[in-house]
Amino acid sequence: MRLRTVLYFMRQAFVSLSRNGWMSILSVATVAIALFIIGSFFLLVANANAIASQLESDVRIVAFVDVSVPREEVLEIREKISKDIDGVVDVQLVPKEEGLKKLGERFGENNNLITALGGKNPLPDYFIIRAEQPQEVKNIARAVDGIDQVEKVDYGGKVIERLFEILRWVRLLGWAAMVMLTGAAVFLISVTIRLTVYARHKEINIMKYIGATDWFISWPFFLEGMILGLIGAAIALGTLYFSYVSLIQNLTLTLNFIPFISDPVFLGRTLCWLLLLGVVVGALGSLISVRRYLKV
Amino acid sequence: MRLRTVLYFMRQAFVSLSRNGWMSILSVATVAIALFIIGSFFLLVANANAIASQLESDVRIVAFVDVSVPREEVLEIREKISKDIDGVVDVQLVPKEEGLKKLGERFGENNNLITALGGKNPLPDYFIIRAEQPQEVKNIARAVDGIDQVEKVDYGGKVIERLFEILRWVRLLGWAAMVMLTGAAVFLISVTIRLTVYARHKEINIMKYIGATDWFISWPFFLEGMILGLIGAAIALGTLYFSYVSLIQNLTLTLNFIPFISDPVFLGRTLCWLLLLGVVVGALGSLISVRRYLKV
Amino acid sequence: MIQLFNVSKVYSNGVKALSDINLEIEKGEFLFIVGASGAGKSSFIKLLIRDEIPTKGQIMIGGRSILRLKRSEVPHLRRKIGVVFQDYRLLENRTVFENVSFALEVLQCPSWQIKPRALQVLQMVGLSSKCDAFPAQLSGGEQQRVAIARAIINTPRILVADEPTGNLDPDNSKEILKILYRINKLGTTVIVATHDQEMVDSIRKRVIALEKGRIVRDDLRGAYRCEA
Amino acid sequence: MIQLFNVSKVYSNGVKALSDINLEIEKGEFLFIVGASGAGKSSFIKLLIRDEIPTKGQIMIGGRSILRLKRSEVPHLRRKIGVVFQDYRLLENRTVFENVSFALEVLQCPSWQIKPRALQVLQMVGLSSKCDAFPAQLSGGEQQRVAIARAIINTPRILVADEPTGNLDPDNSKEILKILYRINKLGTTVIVATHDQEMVDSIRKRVIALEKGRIVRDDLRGAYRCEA
Ligand SMILES: Nc1ncnc2c1ncn2[C@@H]1O[C@H](COP(=O)(O)OP(=O)(O)OP(=O)(O)O)[C@@H](O)[C@H]1O
Ligand SMILES: Nc1ncnc2c1ncn2[C@@H]1O[C@H](COP(=O)(O)OP(=O)(O)OP(=O)(O)O)[C@@H](O)[C@H]1O
Ligand SMILES: [Mg+2]
Ligand SMILES: [Mg+2]
Repeated sequence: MRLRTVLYFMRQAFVSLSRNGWMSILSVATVAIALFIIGSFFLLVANANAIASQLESDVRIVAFVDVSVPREEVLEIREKISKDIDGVVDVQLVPKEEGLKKLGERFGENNNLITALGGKNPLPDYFIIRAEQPQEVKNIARAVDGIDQVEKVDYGGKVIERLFEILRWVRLLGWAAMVMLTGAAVFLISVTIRLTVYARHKEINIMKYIGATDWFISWPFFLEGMILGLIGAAIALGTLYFSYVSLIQNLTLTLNFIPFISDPVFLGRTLCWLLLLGVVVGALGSLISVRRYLKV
Repeated sequence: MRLRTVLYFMRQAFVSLSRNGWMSILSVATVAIALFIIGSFFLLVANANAIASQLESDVRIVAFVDVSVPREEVLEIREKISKDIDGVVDVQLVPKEEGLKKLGERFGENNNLITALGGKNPLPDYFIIRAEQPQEVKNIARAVDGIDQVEKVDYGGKVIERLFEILRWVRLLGWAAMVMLTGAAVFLISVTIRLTVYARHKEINIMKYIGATDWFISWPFFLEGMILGLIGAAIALGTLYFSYVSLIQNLTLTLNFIPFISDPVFLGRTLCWLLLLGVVVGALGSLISVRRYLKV
Repeated sequence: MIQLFNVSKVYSNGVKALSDINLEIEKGEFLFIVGASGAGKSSFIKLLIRDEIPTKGQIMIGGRSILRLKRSEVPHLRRKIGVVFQDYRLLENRTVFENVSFALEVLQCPSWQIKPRALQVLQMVGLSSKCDAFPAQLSGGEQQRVAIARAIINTPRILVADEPTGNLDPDNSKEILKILYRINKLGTTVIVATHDQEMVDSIRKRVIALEKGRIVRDDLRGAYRCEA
Repeated sequence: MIQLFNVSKVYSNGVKALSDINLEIEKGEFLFIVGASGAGKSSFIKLLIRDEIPTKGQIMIGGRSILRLKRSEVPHLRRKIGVVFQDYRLLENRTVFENVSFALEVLQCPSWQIKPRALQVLQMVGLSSKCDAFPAQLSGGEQQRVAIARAIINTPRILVADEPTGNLDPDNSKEILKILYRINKLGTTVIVATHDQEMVDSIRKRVIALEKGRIVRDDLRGAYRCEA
């Protein structure tokens, strides 16, 4: 393609954008809205995922050792758990003394629990075990329970299973919604573009009658769609970025315990993908719509 | 308006829908997609709200009575709390005997706790108080703490405040998103309709040149928009209804502890509103777009 | 019936289409407007049907100023005037029959009146066989005749035809002229803008010649060319 | 140069527009096609530029069958043929200048060649002052002349004009005929479908008369009417 032709196409694209003023504006707005919706939903799902992972990683197993087992043996068991059982990240020992102290605290400061117990501590030592993967919790619990000296294993059981169930669904539905929304947005953008092209289908026909080749007619539309997509995406992403950042700032003030995503690399990559999506949908949408009217 | 005119308009609307075949299909699809998105988001928010309310209503205050207070006085305090303090729904007494039993259970079945304690129970009686409104929990806790015989009040404090904070944001963002999505959907539908009307703006002009009044031109478009909106909404709502019902059925299998909304009255009302929204946006969108081209 | 006082029209891009037109057209008159391409014939017609508003001057039809009409009154003005547009202005999405009957639909005529009348005018212009065709399926001359049929269907009080025979062969043109003449005989004021020398010369009627937006000739029994 | 063998065209709605056309047009010929409204003149022209495909028969241009052209070759055929469409087919979103120069843009001419040439042809048809107007801002005759300017700008080997003077006054028509004649003298084959009796009769060239889709007359130095 000659430079002169490229320049001609570029000029045509811009001239056409400005002469079809309000239509261009509507198309840009459609692209912007669609991408903004996809983008916010993507960030929502990403954050939900991040929070979910964090919750999952908090999963612990509590294993009570038989009251009669001496402290040295307890320490050995600890070694055994952290070495022999797969997927264990960390084993923490809570000695019975500490357990009693905590129990005492629960009854208020001026309690007479220890005196009441006659100086004898009825509580067992216990371990707090952290698993690498939440899915491994069940297996680890079973393995720990298999150790002779361990009297009872507690790992949240039902609650954790519920949590996993919820998380599984949240992810599934989140991704399903993402895919659907993206599909819908692409469809809506392409409808808008198709209709704007339709409004000019007579022009396209006339060009063909004058001897213009398909690609000669298509290129300015292609560029036009690309510019539309680019502008729409830029608006969407600018808005999205600033509203997300300020929202996160507000949220972390009050919800500082939740780990919201504010990684600039992740955000940058997300925005780039959305920009690309906008440009590609705009350009291809235009091109495909034009092709429909080239058959004369 | 004469019957004959009404019939003429109806016929024109249907003829025009079929002659503008693919455009009608695109418009219907746009309406359907937009309403499906609004609808699913509305159901999401409604369910989140319902779950949140349920969580909130679970909020309890635990008040420990001084160990030395005799049982009769404890019962009097219970009366006082449930009568004199505003917002209290229910006060449940957990006697010290029961507390000891629970503690014993915690140490395993074959424990020797009671023996170890020498038959003397060091635990206090305590109340479990349920508040009517989660916001009242703090005030109730303070009031209960003000009672002389109450030694200590426990109400989840930080955790509950966090929960409230999260719920407040979820609701705020949920509604903001709802409003935005509805706005966006209405905009997208009206863009589509505007473009389809634009494709026929010459027809509208010509009708005016032949002496047709504004309302004579507008009515068939109005009806057409209404039919488009109706069909689109019907498709959206049918899809939404069946996918929601089957989703809920699947979810309740695994997540039966979450109270999903399956109230047919609520669902019916929601779907009716969405249908109305579709019809109104379709009809008004058409009408407004036509009006733009009537000025000749 | 129609009076123009000092009418001028300057388009928004600065083109002066009409300057200082003073004209009176009697009820029942048959009037030709002739002039070179771009002389202002169509602009004159556009002013009559309030398609364009004059930059200056006053236009009265039936004793009423059409410039002072409210928006809602414009359709009623246009129903009184049957117009054959130079570019036909047919409804592309409607068949020939629907296009022609549309002018009666807007009057909310009962349909038992519309159908026979539409078939009658289509017969007059020789298009009975094309009832169900869409405009895009017609030849240029056929489209023009549909436009003529539509303009005369409701026997308007004023009939304005802009170049009604531009795409018609001499025989068809004569046929159309006969129709216009017959309608005129029934009392309709007929105004025809045309380049068709033969047509103008064949019936000696009033001829107004425009040149660069000005009236340069107004002969009561005139010809296409100046006969000086 | 152009040969038609047994060409028939039946439109999808069953209308027989052309039947059994056999015709040979020499390089450099000047040919009128006459006939009543709906006789099939435009259909004939549409077949030549492959706007429509004949139902039967064969069409050769320059020794090649245009029916066997690949989709991608059609534009090259059309560039060789300058066409004035009966309905002008101007690009509404482009100015007069852009409309005219478009025929050179598709050939990817350098712009220093396009501009003077476009101004030159606009001068020829008398529209130098309307360069920046959009088609909607032109009178009917002016639009027609833009269409003519566009058809002749790239001095095509074949020039086809469908009713090129339908909206032009006799003086402008004569001017256009002169232009067509001059182009013909330079070697271009010119085919004009027309109703303009005066034009056909003023230069005695080959005349083909169509009637209901059939050739009923083919005179080498003919007139609009049969001279028997
Ligand atoms: N909408 C418009 N905007 C700007 N200029 C216009 C517009 N319509 C017409 N003109 C210009 O006004 C002048 C008169 O135009 P008009 O259409 O009245 O001519 P006409 O006599 O009908 O010519 P023709 O016989 O070619 O149809 C022309 O120079 C034309 O370019
Ligand atoms: N696309 C089409 N579909 C169906 N019928 C058509 C189509 N185009 C033309 N016709 C019919 O074919 C016949 C010939 O049409 P054509 O346009 O060739 O006539 P013409 O000689 O150009 O007439 P005119 O002088 O009025 O332009 C007419 O009866 C017309 O109604
Ligand atoms: Mg005119
Ligand atoms: Mg024709």
